[in-house]
Amino acid sequence: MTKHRLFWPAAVLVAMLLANLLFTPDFFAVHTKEGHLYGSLIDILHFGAPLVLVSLGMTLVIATGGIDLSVGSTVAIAGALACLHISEAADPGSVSTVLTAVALALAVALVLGTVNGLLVSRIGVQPIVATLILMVAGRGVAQLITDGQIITVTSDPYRLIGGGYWLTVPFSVLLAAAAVTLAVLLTRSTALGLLLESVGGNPVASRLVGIRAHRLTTLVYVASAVCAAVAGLMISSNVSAADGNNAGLWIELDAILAVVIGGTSLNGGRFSIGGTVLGALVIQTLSTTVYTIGIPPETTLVFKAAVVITVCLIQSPRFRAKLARRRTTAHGGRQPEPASADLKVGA
Amino acid sequence: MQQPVLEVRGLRKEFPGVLALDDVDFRLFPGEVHALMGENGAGKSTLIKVLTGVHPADGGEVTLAGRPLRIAGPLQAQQAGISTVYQEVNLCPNLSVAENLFIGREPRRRGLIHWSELRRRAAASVAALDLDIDVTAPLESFSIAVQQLVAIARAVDVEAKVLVLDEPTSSLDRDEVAQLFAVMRGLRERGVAILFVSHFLDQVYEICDRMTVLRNGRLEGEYLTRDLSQVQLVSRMIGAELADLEGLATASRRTDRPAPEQPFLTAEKLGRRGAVEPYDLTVRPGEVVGLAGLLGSGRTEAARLLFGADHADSGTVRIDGRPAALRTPQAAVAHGIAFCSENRKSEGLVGELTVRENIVLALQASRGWLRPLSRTAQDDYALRWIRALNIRPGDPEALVRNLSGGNQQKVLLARWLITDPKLLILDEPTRGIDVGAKAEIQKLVADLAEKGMAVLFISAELEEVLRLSHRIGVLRDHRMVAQLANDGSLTPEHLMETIASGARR
Amino acid sequence: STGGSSDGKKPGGKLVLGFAQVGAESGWRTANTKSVQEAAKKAGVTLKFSDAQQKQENQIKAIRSFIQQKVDVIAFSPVVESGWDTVLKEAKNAHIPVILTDRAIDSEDTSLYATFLGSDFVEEGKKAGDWLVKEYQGKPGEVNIVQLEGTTGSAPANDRKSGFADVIKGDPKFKVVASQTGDFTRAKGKEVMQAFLKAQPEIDVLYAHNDDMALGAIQAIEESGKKPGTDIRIVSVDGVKDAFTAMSQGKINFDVECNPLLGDQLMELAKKVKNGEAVERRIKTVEGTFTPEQATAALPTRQY
Amino acid sequence: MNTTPAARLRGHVPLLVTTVLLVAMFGVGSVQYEGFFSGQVLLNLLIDNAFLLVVAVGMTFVILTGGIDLSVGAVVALSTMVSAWLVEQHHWPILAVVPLVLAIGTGLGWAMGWVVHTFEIQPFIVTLAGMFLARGLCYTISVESISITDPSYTAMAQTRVPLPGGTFLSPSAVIAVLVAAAAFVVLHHTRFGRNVYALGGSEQSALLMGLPVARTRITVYAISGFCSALGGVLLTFYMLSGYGLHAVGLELDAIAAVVIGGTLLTGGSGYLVGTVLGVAVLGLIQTIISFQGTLSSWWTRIVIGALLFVFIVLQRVITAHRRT
Ligand SMILES: Nc1ncnc2c1ncn2[C@@H]1O[C@H](COP(=O)(O)OP(=O)(O)OP(=O)(O)O)[C@@H](O)[C@H]1O
Ligand SMILES: Nc1ncnc2c1ncn2[C@@H]1O[C@H](COP(=O)(O)OP(=O)(O)OP(=O)(O)O)[C@@H](O)[C@H]1O
Ligand SMILES: [Mg+2]
Ligand SMILES: [Mg+2]
Repeated sequence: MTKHRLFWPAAVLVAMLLANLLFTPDFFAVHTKEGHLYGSLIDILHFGAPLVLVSLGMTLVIATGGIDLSVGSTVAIAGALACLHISEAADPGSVSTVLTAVALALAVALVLGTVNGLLVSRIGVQPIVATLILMVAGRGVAQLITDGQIITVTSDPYRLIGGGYWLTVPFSVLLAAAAVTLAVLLTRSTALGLLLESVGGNPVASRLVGIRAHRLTTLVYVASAVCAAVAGLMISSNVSAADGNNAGLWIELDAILAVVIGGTSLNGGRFSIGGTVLGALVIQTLSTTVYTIGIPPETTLVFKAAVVITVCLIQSPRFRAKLARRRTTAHGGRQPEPASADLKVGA
Repeated sequence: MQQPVLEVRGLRKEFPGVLALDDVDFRLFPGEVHALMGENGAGKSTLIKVLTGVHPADGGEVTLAGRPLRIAGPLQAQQAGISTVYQEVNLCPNLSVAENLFIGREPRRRGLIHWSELRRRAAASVAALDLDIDVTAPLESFSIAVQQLVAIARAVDVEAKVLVLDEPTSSLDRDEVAQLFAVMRGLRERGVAILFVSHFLDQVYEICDRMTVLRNGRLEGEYLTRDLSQVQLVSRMIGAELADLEGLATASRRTDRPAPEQPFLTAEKLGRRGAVEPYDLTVRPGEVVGLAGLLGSGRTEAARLLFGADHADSGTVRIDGRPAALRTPQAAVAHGIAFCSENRKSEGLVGELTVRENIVLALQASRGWLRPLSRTAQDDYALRWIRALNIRPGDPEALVRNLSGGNQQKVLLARWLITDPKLLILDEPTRGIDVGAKAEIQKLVADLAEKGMAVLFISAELEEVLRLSHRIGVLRDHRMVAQLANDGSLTPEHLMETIASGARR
Repeated sequence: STGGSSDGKKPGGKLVLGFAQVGAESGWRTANTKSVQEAAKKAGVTLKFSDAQQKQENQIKAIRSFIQQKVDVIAFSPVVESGWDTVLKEAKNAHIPVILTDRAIDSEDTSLYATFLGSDFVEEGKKAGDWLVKEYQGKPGEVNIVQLEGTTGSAPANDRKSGFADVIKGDPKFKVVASQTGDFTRAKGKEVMQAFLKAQPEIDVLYAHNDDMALGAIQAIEESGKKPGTDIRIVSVDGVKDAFTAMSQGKINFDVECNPLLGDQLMELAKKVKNGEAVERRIKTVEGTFTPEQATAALPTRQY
Repeated sequence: MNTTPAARLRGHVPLLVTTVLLVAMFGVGSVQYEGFFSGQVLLNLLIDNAFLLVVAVGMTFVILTGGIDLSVGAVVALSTMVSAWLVEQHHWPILAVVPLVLAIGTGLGWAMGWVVHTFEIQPFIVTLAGMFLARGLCYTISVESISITDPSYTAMAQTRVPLPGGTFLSPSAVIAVLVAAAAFVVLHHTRFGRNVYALGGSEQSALLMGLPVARTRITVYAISGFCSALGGVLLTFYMLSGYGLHAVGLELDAIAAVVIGGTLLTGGSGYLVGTVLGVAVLGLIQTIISFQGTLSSWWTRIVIGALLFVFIVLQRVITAHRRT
């Protein structure tokens, strides 16, 4: 049971939710209001959805041993483009307008992702710099699109994407769920997952078995960009406004954190989408916790630091091993530590 | 008699799911060369890793020169006077040869590293193994064999009570081995105790005074070399009837069926600057072509060109008579070429993945990600080859990283065998593989050729090359100097001469 | 130091103004930038503009390069109040007058800048508080306030918080039951308000440090089935167009203006200080407060 | 292919290319903008980026071992905050404050390194937590910015080290140069330095070769912490203020500088000189931007990105070309 890859992330999530229960007794209460589900848990899912999406893309990138810092900017650009198009359209309310807006955003995301991908795979720029470029410039582009202002749109079909409900469930949650399912299917019921893990695990060997590493690498950056774009649409649609300056600011850090909490190594190789989803939810729960139990803003960061480090410790097998040993041999003759090699060095 | 310098009693080591060492006793006397024998996965490397503190023991005690020994890690082991060459080359590819030799104990002047002195001593210590290489070049630019020699040079350079060599000769050829043995004898004279692991029985019998045999992590027995014939030794190792094995080990595997005229692959003036000079080569279906040469002679390089692993900057390749551009491995694979690298660790296996995944990887790659092998198909392949090559542990879901060296090599072979290629390039395929399995693999290669597969066979072990190949290309200083037809007359000695003299035809 | 001494003394005696902007972190800021740029065009001033992307280092660098380019006047909106003495001394030594816009600096040496043109965040906080006090005058019972703070540590957040607090601490019935940062953004404003609505049984008043957060919060309130402006009364700062629209729908009860359009005033001052005319050391930008009625009236003419 | 000069060249091509591109960039700037081509502009690069240089130097150590340190920006901020707080509120003398601040930084770094090593948690998260912690501590001291009027600090800030040709440097710049020099010696000429490379090349091998992996790993984070703290001190001189929002995103600048300098994020390969060049690149871009002086806010960002793009791509393409 505790052996399972997802056990610890899940445990952490549950623990945090329960912690909330102590402070707000009706934290788990979910009832319907205005014909849709309403409650803290729903909020966590609702606001977590964009992060889940971004982290999803990030997981694939990280699986290949890369990293994508540009997602935040992509989020901003996508939202800005869509809102600009809608706000300038003749009838913002019409479905067709919204669809073209969405298409527009996704198309641009495709381009951005491809640029990242080619920089990394073909030109061989290190992922972190390659995507840093877009991280910096992209923010500017987003502001250029919104002209530095906040574009407010009033369009019910657009509102649906991030703020609306479908069958009483937040539409964004359904969207995220769909994306996750798709990703799982793509990676696990095709060979994509295996090939990605191979490329991330040993690029040289992967090349020598004839895996098209270049193509795969490009692909994951595109995927990441698209996920980010959809997240961008959600975020802007949720507040029916595009904020080129602040939308998706620092979301890349949260996403990477989610991936790592989910048990995927930044060195690439094995990845776990399920873990990532849990990780993202953990992070969202964390911020919700901060609001609900009213941690003063100036100590929020310290609190977060504490939580993050605890989470990581709990997840670290060596920490648990040490704890266990403390408990068993309370203060007996300390036998040699499992030389860290024991875990690291395999022939 | 004098007391052992190193003594192990009741040593136990358990890995999740595997009991690698079970109540093993072991003694090592000063001034002896002691062989540690056993099949792949018997527990030799584990014993060594436990002795040197890489893995903590789960039970038993170790005494060094009479005093009980507590070792927390390789550092302490070195300080205690145990110098080790581990099975896989464990050096830093990014550092220069010189640094790899001396890192951690660099000569210093006024607190700073004395570079010129360092280089001087480095050059000296590789010369001692008469290896002539530029010690300032990064280690990664050298072949696996050179790297292995560097690792040995590093180990023998320090003043040690005990020297541990885990399969140091797996990819060395005669000269290097001879050189190494000379060094080992010198150390033995000086009273150093040497623990030697190898799957080459001849080598063992040449250098070792005493041997300890492990089987499945249990102690089989300790013998004086002279008391035990090779045949007996093998039966001790595998605990099986010899009859069926003796057959394998000796009989020639060469099929004397004439190969068809139409070659599968023809290389003309194929070459790459700095790696291998332009050479011609044809391989016919059903034909085994061997490549022989000293280490660093360019065999691997030559082979890599045929697989598109390196860009050829001159020459052409024709496949089935039609010109083919082998720019990338994909292209080569698409043409039905398979390349089994000599460097399983860095160019072969993906340690994070399971045995099953590693086995199907090449096949899957050639099918593309949209046509996945069904899980059942994967399991079939995995299990079939685990049985065929007797990979241990037999669990397809075990992480390859955790397999023993030889078993890893088998996984690498299986990966390419399932793709059932038209041309199979094997670079040191039997590296680190035990006697029984080696015979199996040789038989396998022969049978595949029998069935019409073209094979390019590279091995540092001349006998092996001779036994299997119809024709043998000889390389020297990165140049193809001769191609000899292997009618029965060709002997290792003759081959050595050609290599040495570099006679052109 | 070298660097063609001609550059400052431009042909045609046009005045060269170096303006070091904080960044473009909000719509307000952009409006501010725009107004400066347009005003410069109108007033025939050559504007050297530099954007610091919220980094004081960059702003200092920008000012340095202005000094090197020998501009006539330097104007800038400090990212932070503190830490300007060094570079301003350099400007002083180069005899380049400096005008602060939008935010003050807390240097003892007042000779470092000619004048400070801008709004007073503490004052804004006070105004918001005053309205609240008036609003609940004579009404008995507790008033539960939730506060959406700006970016933690930023000057407007600090000042608007303290100004507001100063006023309401006079009367014990005002209770700030929850106060979290919404980073001045709508998305955060909405997210935080959602949480407040769940965690706080009773919310009477929302005080947001800027309109964007208020607008985000309004959506949250609506989704929770309450009516913004009536069930929960909302007071906010800035006075951007969207906020006025919301006010005209009665969703915001009171808005304290924080006027970004100080371009024309700035150009005036720049010319004055260039010609060595005396100017007041502290010039407040004309800033009003808006009730829904006033807002509805002002809406059509609102530019940002 | 393995002959010494070739190997040497292979190692240095990236550095050469970077240098050439850097010069080219400066040349373009000089013809573009009046007053750009002056010694002082170059020196200002150093003066304005002294703290970044110091931080990047520390980051180089960490990245060479294959790790990463996200906490640097926050530690810088914390250092400015602590300095300002002690100097202004408690009137400590500079000679007491600076050592304390350095100690705090080093301690934080050491702690992070210790956690990374002993519990095998990925450095990314550990240092991210460190980042949260350090920033958080700033706010617990004060959310306001504290400006420094202490004469010794203002002296450090305003002293000018005159150089020939009427140009000058700031004490901070000098310190930064010294730090870089020291780091160079340590990395390339001491056992510890080489262990850093070995660890980055292959941790497993380093372990099996009996290198002090634990000590090395923990020390590099301590060094990075120290450099961040020192960077913080320099920034305090530069800004004469302590503030929790100082140096936001500095970690990215530092990492970018290191990587642009040709150090591999995977560890084991890179040069300290490269890092210095990397810092110069970022600084030069910023200088060009401020000389340009007509860019709107967003164009500023886009242009920075574009310049970075051009630079990186040229760097890669030329280098790759030389290789084959
Ligand atoms: N880190 C590990 N985790 C789990 N199992 C391991 C690990 N290392 C070794 N084993 C197992 O222990 C057994 C002994 O391995 P070992 O490497 O000692 O074999 P060996 O005698 O060296 O074989 P070879 O001749 O192929 O090198 C094998 O079954 C192997 O799978
Ligand atoms: N003096 C030398 N001895 C051995 N190898 C050398 C020497 N000089 C260079 N090398 C390197 O060793 C490699 C030899 O190439 P290659 O591995 O193809 O030869 P090989 O015959 O396969 O040797 P091995 O038997 O070690 O695999 C080349 O990369 C070359 O750079
Ligand atoms: Mg072994
Ligand atoms: Mg070879």
